Amino acid sequence: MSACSVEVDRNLCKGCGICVSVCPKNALELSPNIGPSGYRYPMLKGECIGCKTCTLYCPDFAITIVCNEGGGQG
Amino acid sequence: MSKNTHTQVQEHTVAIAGRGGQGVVLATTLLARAAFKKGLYVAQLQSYGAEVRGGAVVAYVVLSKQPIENPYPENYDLVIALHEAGVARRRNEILSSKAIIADEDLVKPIPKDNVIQVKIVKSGTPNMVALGIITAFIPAITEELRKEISKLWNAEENLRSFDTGVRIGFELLGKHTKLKDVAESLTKLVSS
Amino acid sequence: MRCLRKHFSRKYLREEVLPTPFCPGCFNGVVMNAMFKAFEELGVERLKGYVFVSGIGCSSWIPSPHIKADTIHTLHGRAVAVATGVKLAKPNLNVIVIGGDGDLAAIGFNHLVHAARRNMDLLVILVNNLVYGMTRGQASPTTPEGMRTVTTPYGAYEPVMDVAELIARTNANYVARWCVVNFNQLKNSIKEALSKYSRGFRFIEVIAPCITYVVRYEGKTPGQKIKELMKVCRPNTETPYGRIGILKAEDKPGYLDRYFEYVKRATEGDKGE
Amino acid sequence: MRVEFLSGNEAVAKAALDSGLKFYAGYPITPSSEVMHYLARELPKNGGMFIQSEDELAAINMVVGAALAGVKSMTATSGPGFSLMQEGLGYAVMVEAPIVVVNVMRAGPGTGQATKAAQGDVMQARWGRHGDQVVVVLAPSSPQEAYDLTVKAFEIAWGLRVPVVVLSDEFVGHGREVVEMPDKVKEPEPGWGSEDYSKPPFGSDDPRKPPPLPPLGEGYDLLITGSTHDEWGYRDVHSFETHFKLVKRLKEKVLGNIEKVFMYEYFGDDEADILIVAYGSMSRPARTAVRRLRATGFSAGLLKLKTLWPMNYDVLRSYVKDARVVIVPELNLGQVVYDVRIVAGNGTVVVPINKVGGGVPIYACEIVEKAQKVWGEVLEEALQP
Repeated sequence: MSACSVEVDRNLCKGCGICVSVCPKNALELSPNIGPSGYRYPMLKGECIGCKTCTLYCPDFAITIVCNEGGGQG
Repeated sequence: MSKNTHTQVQEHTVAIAGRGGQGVVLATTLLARAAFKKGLYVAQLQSYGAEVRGGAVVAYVVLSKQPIENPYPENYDLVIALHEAGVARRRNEILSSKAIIADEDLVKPIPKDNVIQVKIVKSGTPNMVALGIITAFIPAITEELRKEISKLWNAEENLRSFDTGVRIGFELLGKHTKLKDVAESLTKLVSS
Repeated sequence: MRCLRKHFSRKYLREEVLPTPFCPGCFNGVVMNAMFKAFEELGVERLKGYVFVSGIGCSSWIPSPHIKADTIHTLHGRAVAVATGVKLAKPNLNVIVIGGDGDLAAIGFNHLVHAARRNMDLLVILVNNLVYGMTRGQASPTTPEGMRTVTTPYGAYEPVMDVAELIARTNANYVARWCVVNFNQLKNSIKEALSKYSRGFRFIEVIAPCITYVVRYEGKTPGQKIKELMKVCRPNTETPYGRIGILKAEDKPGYLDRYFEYVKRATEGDKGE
Repeated sequence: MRVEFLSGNEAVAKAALDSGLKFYAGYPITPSSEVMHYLARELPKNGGMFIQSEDELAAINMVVGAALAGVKSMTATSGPGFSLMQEGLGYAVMVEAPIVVVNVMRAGPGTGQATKAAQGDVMQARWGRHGDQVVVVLAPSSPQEAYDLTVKAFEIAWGLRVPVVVLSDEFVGHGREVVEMPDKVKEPEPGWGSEDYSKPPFGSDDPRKPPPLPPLGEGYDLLITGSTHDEWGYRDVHSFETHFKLVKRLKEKVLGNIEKVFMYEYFGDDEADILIVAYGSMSRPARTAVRRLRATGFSAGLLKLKTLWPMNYDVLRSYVKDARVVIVPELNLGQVVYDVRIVAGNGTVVVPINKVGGGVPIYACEIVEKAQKVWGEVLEEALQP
């Protein structure tokens, strides 16, 4: 199981896919479902290493990473 | 809401007409300031061109014992004309004035009996000579005016020209009875 | 159920105005993240004492209404002028201008270049999206030659204005240009411009191509464009967008330092004749 | 009491300093530059900021920025520069920035005659901006009034959070006269002295009461925008209600206080047959004309308007209604004469006297002659069978 999990504020996400493309581990994909904002949102498909690149590049302040050890938040 | 009565307003105007660079505006400003220091109400206005030197300039001072009602007189009590350009700019106002003392070299002859043509510009610094002539009509402000001129950077030369003007002014007053009325009304302003 | 954690930027934002009105994938949000990360790393938790001034355009909506601070949303092109007024009236405030290429490099360039010449104590962030995004993608002074827009339907033919280089040639203290993908460098630049170089005119240009009128017209997704920019925008190299990197970093006295020197002359005997 | 010999432009600058001016931005232009020259010398010595801006667009926007920061600020300009400032003035109306803009009028349009007096900017001062808005326009007739009305301009601007235009002209600005000034002027207070920062900064239940303006940098997280906004400053560029409410409030804020804003003087006979309506420099020969008319047996009066906008049409009507002849002398081709025509009834003949250019005033004798001529025509017509 991945050490870190991805939390997405589906009200803010606009499904642009930037997070998917900047993830160095290629661990994200867009959901097949439509979120409350009317867009597809990212989901974890592989292993998240907690680098938080996706949070820096998310233009809608929608994605956060939570890692078990240390309880890091970003 | 003010309800003034029909009181007569006594406002007298002295004008200098000339050309940019002759110091016309400066001269009227000094005259106004000196009269202000002697307790008079004054308004000093001018009309000049956009160019710093060379354009037509007419500047005048309205003098009164009361606050000035109207600083836009239709004609003047006394005009010193230093250059044709200035005369042309305000021809109607100047020609309907009570007394005109014009430079005999730079102003074209004006065939009217209240016009006296003498050498002004060639007698010294033109605006200072003009101020001197005016002072002969209001001797009470002479000292204040000398103080103002003393503050200028070339005070000595200016004062010399001013004194020349005063002399010319008194000579003219002695010779031409037409100027006496004007001198009397102007003198009355500061006498009491 | 556990509450959703909040993105780090959101402590600087007015929650009630989210989501932003920007297009999906708009790089404005990335620029905001870089700026907020800089504030976070500087230990600024609450933006009291900061005034954000912007003009008209998409990037001018970055501060207004999103940033939780004093924000002034001004006329098209006039942000630098209003910011100058604010800074001179209250010199202890930190005044930051955020604007686009149309706002700062076209209609407002006169103010920009004179503020730079004066070394006015402002931080100006130019979000260069290469077009007029808000008004449907017309060509701007920074539109690359050949690019088709609604006002250059046969390809842009006017030469491009290199804003950062121009400002670097003035008396400005600090000038840098980064692509939106140079996230850390951009963040560090903003940090530097608010700490190490905290006076005079500081100018940071961010290349952030308009997602709708540049990227979509190229047939690319935001993700693809980011990957492309990551290849192109190497720090300290020439790129199609000009030289990327810190073009200038000085700490000369700013406008206010000079003004107060001038005031000293005025109050200590100089008659001003 | 201080008594000095000052030009109108110097008087404006002095009044601004006395009112607490701490920020001036301006661009040189004839015939207003002396305001700037005076403040360039005095402001740095008095803890103020002076900046010569790159253009008039910058000047007015800097002044708005400084005003929003809570500082008394002003700019001065003339014709072409005033045109450039219109956008900024409209912005100041929208964000309710208390600024003072001095326009020393010269003959236009275009570059016109830079050194010659005119009164051609009345309509531009009133209506020069796009959209619905009200600014206050005051017109001084002498250096004395240039001082008095500039003090008043700051009082109104800060009292109502509205831009105030001081519409001077070249005669007033460059003419030098004796000016009497009080030793101390009370610094104008925001909201006429009552401000509650917990109230919304862009809304008010009482249309006559301007909203409070908290200064920048004090943690109020002000949201200021020139776009349509609600009472807390949130942009709303869609709804009819928000926009309508806002522009109506901005207008009513000024009109609701018209008794504080509208200033005039009357001189002459009660219910005069011949009324002269004049403003600014040309109200002075008009006064001489009224005096001369009365001395020759006419019933005459002068209504001198010190406020040109908003116009108090009730006051204007109350004077115009009794007159058979109304003369409106203006240094333009006719602008305030429209206001007189609006209120004049069928029995009143409205006659403009228009003259502009060359720095030539309208002389008192011209007003007298016109009045006598028109009066004669009116009598003749009345006597016809």
